[in-house]
Amino acid sequence: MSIPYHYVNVPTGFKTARIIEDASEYAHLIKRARRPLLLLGPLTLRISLNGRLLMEYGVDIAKAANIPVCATAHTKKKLLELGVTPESTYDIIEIINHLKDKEWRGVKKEGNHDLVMFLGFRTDLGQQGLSTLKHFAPHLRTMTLCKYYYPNAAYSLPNLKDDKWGEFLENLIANLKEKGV
Amino acid sequence: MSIPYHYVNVPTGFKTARIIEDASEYAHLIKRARRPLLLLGPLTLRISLNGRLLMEYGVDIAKAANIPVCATAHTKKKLLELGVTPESTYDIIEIINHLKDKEWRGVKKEGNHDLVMFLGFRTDLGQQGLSTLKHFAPHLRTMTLCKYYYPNAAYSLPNLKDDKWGEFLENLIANLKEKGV
Amino acid sequence: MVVIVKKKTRKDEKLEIIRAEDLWEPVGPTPMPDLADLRNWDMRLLKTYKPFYAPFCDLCCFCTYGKCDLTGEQGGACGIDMPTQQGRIVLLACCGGVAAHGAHGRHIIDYLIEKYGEDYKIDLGTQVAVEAPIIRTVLGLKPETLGDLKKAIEYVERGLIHLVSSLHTGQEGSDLDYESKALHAGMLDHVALEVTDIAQIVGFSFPTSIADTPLVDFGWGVVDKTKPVILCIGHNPATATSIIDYLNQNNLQDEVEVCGICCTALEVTRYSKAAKVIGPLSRQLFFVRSGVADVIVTEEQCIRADTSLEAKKAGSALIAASDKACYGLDNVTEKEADEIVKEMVEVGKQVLILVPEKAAEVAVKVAIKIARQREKELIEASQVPELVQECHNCRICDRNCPNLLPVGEAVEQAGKGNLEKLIEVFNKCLGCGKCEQDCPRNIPILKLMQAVASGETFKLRSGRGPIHDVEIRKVGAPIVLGTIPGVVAFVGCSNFPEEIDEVAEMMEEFARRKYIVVASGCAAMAAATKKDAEGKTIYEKYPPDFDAGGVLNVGSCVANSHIAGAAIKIANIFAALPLRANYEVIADYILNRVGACGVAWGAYSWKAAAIATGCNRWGIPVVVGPHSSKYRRLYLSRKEEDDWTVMDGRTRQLVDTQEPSPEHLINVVESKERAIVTIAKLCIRKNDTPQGRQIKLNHYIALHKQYLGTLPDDLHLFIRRTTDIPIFFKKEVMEYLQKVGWKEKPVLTLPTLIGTYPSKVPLEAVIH
Amino acid sequence: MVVIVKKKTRKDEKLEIIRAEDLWEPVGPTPMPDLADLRNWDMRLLKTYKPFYAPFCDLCCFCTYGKCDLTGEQGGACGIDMPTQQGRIVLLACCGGVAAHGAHGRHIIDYLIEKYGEDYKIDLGTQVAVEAPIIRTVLGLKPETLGDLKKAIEYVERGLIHLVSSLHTGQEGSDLDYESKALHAGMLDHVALEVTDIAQIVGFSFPTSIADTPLVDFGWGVVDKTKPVILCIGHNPATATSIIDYLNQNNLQDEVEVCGICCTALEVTRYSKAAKVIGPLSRQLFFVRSGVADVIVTEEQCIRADTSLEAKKAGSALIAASDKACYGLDNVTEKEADEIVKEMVEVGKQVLILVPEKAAEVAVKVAIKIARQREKELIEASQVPELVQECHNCRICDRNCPNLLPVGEAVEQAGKGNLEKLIEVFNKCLGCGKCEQDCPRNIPILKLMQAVASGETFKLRSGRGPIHDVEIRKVGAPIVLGTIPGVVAFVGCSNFPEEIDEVAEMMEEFARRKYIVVASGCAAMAAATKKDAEGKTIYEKYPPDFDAGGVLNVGSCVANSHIAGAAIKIANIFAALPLRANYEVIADYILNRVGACGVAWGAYSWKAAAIATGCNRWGIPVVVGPHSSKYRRLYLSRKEEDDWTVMDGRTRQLVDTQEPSPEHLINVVESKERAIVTIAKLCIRKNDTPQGRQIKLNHYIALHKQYLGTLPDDLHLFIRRTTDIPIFFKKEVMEYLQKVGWKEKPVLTLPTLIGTYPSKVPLEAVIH
Ligand code: SF4
Ligand code: SF4
Ligand code: SF4
Ligand code: SF4
Ligand code: SF4
Ligand code: SF4
Ligand code: SF4
Ligand code: SF4
Repeated sequence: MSIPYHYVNVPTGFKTARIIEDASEYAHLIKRARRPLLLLGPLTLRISLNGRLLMEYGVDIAKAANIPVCATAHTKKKLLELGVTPESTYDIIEIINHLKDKEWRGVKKEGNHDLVMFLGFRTDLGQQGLSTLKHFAPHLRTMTLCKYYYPNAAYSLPNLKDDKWGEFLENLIANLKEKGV
Repeated sequence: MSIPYHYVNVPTGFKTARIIEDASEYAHLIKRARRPLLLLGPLTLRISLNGRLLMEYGVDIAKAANIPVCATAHTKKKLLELGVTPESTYDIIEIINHLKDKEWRGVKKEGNHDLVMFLGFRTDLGQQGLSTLKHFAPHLRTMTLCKYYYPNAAYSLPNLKDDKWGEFLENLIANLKEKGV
Repeated sequence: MVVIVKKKTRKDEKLEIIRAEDLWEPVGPTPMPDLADLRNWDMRLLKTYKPFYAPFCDLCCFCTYGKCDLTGEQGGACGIDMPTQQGRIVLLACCGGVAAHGAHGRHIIDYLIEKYGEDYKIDLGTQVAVEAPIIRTVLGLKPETLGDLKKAIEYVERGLIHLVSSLHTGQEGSDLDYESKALHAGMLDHVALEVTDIAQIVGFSFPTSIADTPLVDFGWGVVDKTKPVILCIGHNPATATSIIDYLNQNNLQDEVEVCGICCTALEVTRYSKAAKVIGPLSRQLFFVRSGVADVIVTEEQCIRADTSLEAKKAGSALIAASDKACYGLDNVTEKEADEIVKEMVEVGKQVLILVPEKAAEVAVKVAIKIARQREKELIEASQVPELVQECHNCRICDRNCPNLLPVGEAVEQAGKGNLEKLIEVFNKCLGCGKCEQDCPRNIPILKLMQAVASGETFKLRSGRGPIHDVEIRKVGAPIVLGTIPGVVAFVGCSNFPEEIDEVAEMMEEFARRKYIVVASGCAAMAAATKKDAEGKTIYEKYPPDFDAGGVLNVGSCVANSHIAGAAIKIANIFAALPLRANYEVIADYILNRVGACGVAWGAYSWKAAAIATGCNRWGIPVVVGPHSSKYRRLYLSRKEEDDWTVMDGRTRQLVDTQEPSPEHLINVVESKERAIVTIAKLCIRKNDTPQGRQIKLNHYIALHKQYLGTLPDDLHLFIRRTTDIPIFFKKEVMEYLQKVGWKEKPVLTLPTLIGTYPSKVPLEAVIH
Repeated sequence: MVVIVKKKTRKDEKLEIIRAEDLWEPVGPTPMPDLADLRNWDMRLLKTYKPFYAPFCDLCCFCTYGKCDLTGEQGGACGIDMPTQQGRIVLLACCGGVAAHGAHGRHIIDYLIEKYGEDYKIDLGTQVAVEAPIIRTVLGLKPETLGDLKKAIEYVERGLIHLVSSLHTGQEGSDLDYESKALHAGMLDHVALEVTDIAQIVGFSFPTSIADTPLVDFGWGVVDKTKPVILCIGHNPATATSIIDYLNQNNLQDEVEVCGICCTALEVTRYSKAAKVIGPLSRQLFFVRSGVADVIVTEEQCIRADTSLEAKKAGSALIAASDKACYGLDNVTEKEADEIVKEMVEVGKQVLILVPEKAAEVAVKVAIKIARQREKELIEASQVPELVQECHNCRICDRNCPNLLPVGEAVEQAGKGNLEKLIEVFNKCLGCGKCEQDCPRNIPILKLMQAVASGETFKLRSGRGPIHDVEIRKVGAPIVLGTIPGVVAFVGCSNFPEEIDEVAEMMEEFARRKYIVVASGCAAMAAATKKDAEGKTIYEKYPPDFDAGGVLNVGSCVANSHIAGAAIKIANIFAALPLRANYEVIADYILNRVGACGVAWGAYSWKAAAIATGCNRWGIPVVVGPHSSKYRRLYLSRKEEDDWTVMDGRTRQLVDTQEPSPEHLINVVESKERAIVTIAKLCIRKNDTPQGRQIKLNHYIALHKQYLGTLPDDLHLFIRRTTDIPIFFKKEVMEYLQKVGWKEKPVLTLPTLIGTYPSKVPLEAVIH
């Protein structure tokens, strides 16, 4: 059984994430999605990988696959500095509250999202937010991009050390940039 | 993640059984134990495999490795008919209550047991009894012999169909009969 | 600030509440005991009957520091360890049980006081002078009016807040102390039970002082489907009795069927012989889905949470009649009855009506209106193969079944026209619906069961309420001396491990052996599911007297108070021990000298946990079935290792009896056969005379031989002198005793625990 | 049975309890509301602020049919679904909170009534005439004596049993109805809080009618280790105040240090300026392990469950002084004090003493005796590398930490002599001990923290109790009109996501912006952990008046009643609305017209859940930190999709405002920065005058720009007319409004929800 990095996030139930280690598989899932959405959390402002802010990786991912961004917490400011205008500034709970309504029109009013990606949240809050979507949003799948195993996600990375994680994100971005699914 | 056959036995926590499919590995663990104990439950009176009562398999296992038997519930009567006198007739909860005391002298007053084997219990009751030993009896290991995955055991079989289960038990008995560990 | 004021201590307040000046007995040491007042008694019990924990979850999720893994030596972020956390959950369950019973009691008291006033007198008939043994003992009050019962409920409410507070993070740090609090909760629960049943008896004129209460019809087939049918589910009879009243007042009693599920059924049949009992909790979903009920009236407790949905699916109307279960429905209590009827009939609206009389009127009117438009077709055997066609043998139903039943195989066989396995499954089915819920092919499994469910009518004895003083006078001595081998009470829910009629079998075993057999609640109903060759249920075969070989139904779950009450009355009427505020002495007496044993074979609820724990504090052991391992805690001894020393109250000497009697306070037993043997053993008490001990051992030995094949392996622990050996088995027992090196045990004239632990109670108090 | 008796309805009984004949105000529609009496109000709230569930577990384990998997569409064996089960757990938490506060209150009331009598008058000083706004509103009683407070607690006890009953399996089947019950529990909790704090103020002569309460010393370093030290942990000041009394009576006040952790610290410093405040819950284990305390006295709530063990390890003596936490210790209450002292000193026995005065005497005597023999060496920076030697960087500590801290790295760095990361960790540490507990190398991590924990003294304002009527008269209008931009209350526990001083930062932000800033409980203590460049804490910088730019500490968690009380008093004193039994009107007023916002940044407990839910029923929104997502339930709207129609109480017209004010009733916010912005927004009310709205938007815009970089993305929702736009931002706001196609909103003179849902309350009632 996979064990979440932070033990407080111990799963209790049968439905747990599919752990994916292969960046190309992640990329495939993202490209196959009709309306993906990337949620950026405040840890993207604090974590650095290979000398770059985690938020910059987030921006690269969003750009590579043309994914709208929801800047939660106070991430908007830095995002603007990086030249990106988020499609939404709902806080994490608020965006989840909207996502769980099948009828919601999404951040671009084109229809609700079918793949929701998470980057840069505290794991305990992330795990709780994912729980809401796991139970009440069967119309979408969730995907976490941090270096932690998230049992409540649909797709999650395993627990990774920073070097492997950085590598994964770089590969993901590269894969997303490639044409085709 | 392995899923117990009966969903009510869903594990909630990190510490779950090691699943073993290989009868020789089970035999090795049994032979290596200093004072194994076999607990027989009332389902051994009701389940038949290959035309034999499950209790007969239990008897064979006990004989093959000279393992004392605790006849729980009302299994004693049939056991006597099969020519075996159990070393104890504590009911399942009572024997567990004794086993969890490190200082207890065991069914033969030679010292407490270090490997406790379970055969023929309802899975929900079995799972609860194994929970007691998991949490409060670090001085022993538990091993289940039924065809169900028991998350609270130390060693458990996976969920098996009857044919595979019967095969496993036969192999186990054969392995136990062999000399050496 | 120094002001001369009239000050009253808490003790003064208590004495005032219990009218201490009214000297029907002297006031004992613990009037209206608070949280820590009986702690020493609890600790003494727990010393012998240690908490045994089987954690149901490795974690705690109670606060925002969690989840915490409490496996092994790990503590939670709050410092709690695994045993203490289990004790905490046990207390939570007991609090929930006290509250359920207490709130029900409070509601009934409020309702009856509004109707009749606080001064309405309690009269339980000519045969019951000791009207409230529990209230007398625990509070020290002799209740004479509804107002006095109100005092008792206030005492429960006042105690509950402290118990629930103790559940909070950062309170208790000891498993033993959580258990002491649980035992206290159990005691309060018994007060609540007694308040409620007495209030119901006097308020609704339920039978009392009658042993020979009517036999009523039981079984899902008893309902006359051609008439409008009102189904009442729950525990609070205020609404069901109002329905009966309304029918009678409007001369409709023969026009409309009133039936019930769970304790409400038992209550309403104490009110009207015409009411029908469908069955226990395990038949709820099955019956609701059959669509036979035109109107379903719910009030409180043990009602399926999805009843609103299920009623809609079945085309039955729904009235929720309690603030405990409102289902999000509109509260139409203030509306005119006919306006409500209109909405219900025309648009199928489901409603919440909090005044019983109005709910009753609306229920009757709606039932009459819609019954003629509804079809009540039940599935027949011939329809089964078609319904089962889509089954692809995935066995997901097996895996979901909380009773671990081979549902899939039964369905498969039924598809081939063989219904035998389906009958077996139905007889063990708990009625939860999970098999059907997750079936990927949507096989209507519960509906299938209609084809095999026996539509037979069974006879069930309606609830009789308290045991009579004269009955106690007759059997008190035999019970205490042991010549009546025991009082066995089959109580509690229907979460049975095997067939629903196992309870009937167990009861029969003891009835024919001349034990006194008592039943209540869902167990009382389950007991009526077995007919002998002549078509009689156990209630028809055995007399309903509290006497050797009698089989009684005290009533619903709140009537369990009369079972503990009987044990208390033995102490009072036979042993002439004062009850008033004298808890320790009475419990000590019961533990050591009253051969009683409870059996909650299918316990599932928090209420059952509270009742059982309350019995334990009185010193009454309880046997529970396998599912009850999920309650997480038992109270067990280790017969051969533990210390069975008691005080001899007369000689004032400590005596090492080496006799584990009773061996456990609450124990999970796996099988019915083992349970029967265990029950017989648990009725043995240190006080048995040689004659009494012979009788008890006669049964114990006979049953052990029958089910386990030999003499009991612990027989030597229960033989004090050779005069204890039953004549019939003398030879083989003597040989056995010789073989194990048995020696005679010391003489013991008055066994008591008083004197073996720090207590305010003087040793003299146990002598009568 | 027909007997003419004097009958009293439940309504009569209530009117009698509240002395309806005493016409200080007419009795409103809901005196002493029962479980379903305010259900329509709840349903109206929940319609806008829908329950949002984040299940903390996929399963239910509450009864012996379980465990049940409630994922997706699956129901439990009892038919419950996932949302309803979450609602049930929410109610459980609220019940635990009500009970903890209520039992504490009941204990204090009983204790004080024994001391002073039931007729002891309540007097909160010349500045507080509306002494009990919550009791007045909820019950309809103006409490004049301790006896009246007792009535209020009895009302809570009577309500609690129904709430706990509802938790049982087979009760509620609707998540909305479980939430309604939780809101009811929250309301009862607030009654319990008010009873308790008023009782404590009058009973222990805590300061009242004083704004300028003393500044007391705070910080773990404030304790004079050379003296005997008594540490009190918990919430119930009966024992701590007795210790102070004993010291004063025996002229030992300068000889012995008395310090406290958790709310007891806040209480005892309202009693004696000499007492010291160590800190909130997060410093408990750290301080206990330091061994500085010679005697630890525990009573109830938020005390580590392993305190008995930890005290022993640290060589500190232990006295447990409450029946809520007995730790399995012997109850020596009846023994002579000196005999107890002897046992404690000579053999290190830990004891349970349930009489505060005796516990106090023993505590002082033992402290004096053993202090001289005990060494209190604290770890210094130089010792760190050696202690850390064995660390092998496994990072199991990281994984166990409930605050997800990089403990391992901090330890590793510390081993190399760099303590910076350890300081960071300590500032965010919740004090749970799990890192150390599971460390395979037994690194004493909490001990290490001694080397970095600042031994500084901080100044903390001692609790002042109720807000003064004259303060309300002064600020009532500005608050309601909006010119004081809001009242922000920082309350609750110390389960902070980041540094402990984040609360101080947030408070400062609003104090300097001229909001009224209130604090209580562990948050009040956390607020004192930050010093500015001049070495001042926030309490030293800002005046303690309930006025713009004021920073007050109302006291312990039970003093939270005064925060809701202030909002209620605004309705009463400013708006001249009658309070008496008038809950709906008052809550409606607060929701629509009082710009208040609670912040429970580190909530962890069931008590905090009850307090927050109680605030919600009053219409006060609350912001909680990330850990609070584990409470499982929030009340959220969707600002753009939902219906923001209200009734205009004057024109009697429905007005579609499209203004989400407040937007949520309780919401988890991730970061302090986002919280600050959210709080400003949550203070906006539909009643704001243009001037008031300008002021509020000025802050909202400024803060949003500061932390998120732009104008708020929902600004257009809060601008009704151009007169709402703050001058400073006029140009860019006008451009923005143009861009988004903003249109003027309809006029609204008296916003109310009355008239938008079925209620007994007539629309006239909201007009003042
Ligand atoms: S205690 Fe129950 S609800 Fe909590 S985590 Fe365990 S199974 Fe889930
Ligand atoms: S109550 Fe204690 S054990 Fe339970 S989650 Fe909270 S800190 Fe952990
Ligand atoms: S779950 Fe349904 S399809 Fe599967 S075996 Fe059972 S009845 Fe058949
Ligand atoms: S309804 Fe009966 S057979 Fe089906 S899962 Fe429940 S208990 Fe088993
Ligand atoms: S209360 Fe309901 S959901 Fe919970 S374990 Fe029992 S049956 Fe399952
Ligand atoms: S758990 Fe212990 S050994 Fe491991 S990194 Fe943390 S402090 Fe070091
Ligand atoms: S004591 Fe502090 S650092 Fe250690 S696990 Fe607890 S919160 Fe984390
Ligand atoms: S604020 Fe929270 S942690 Fe602090 S004392 Fe109160 S309930 Fe306990």
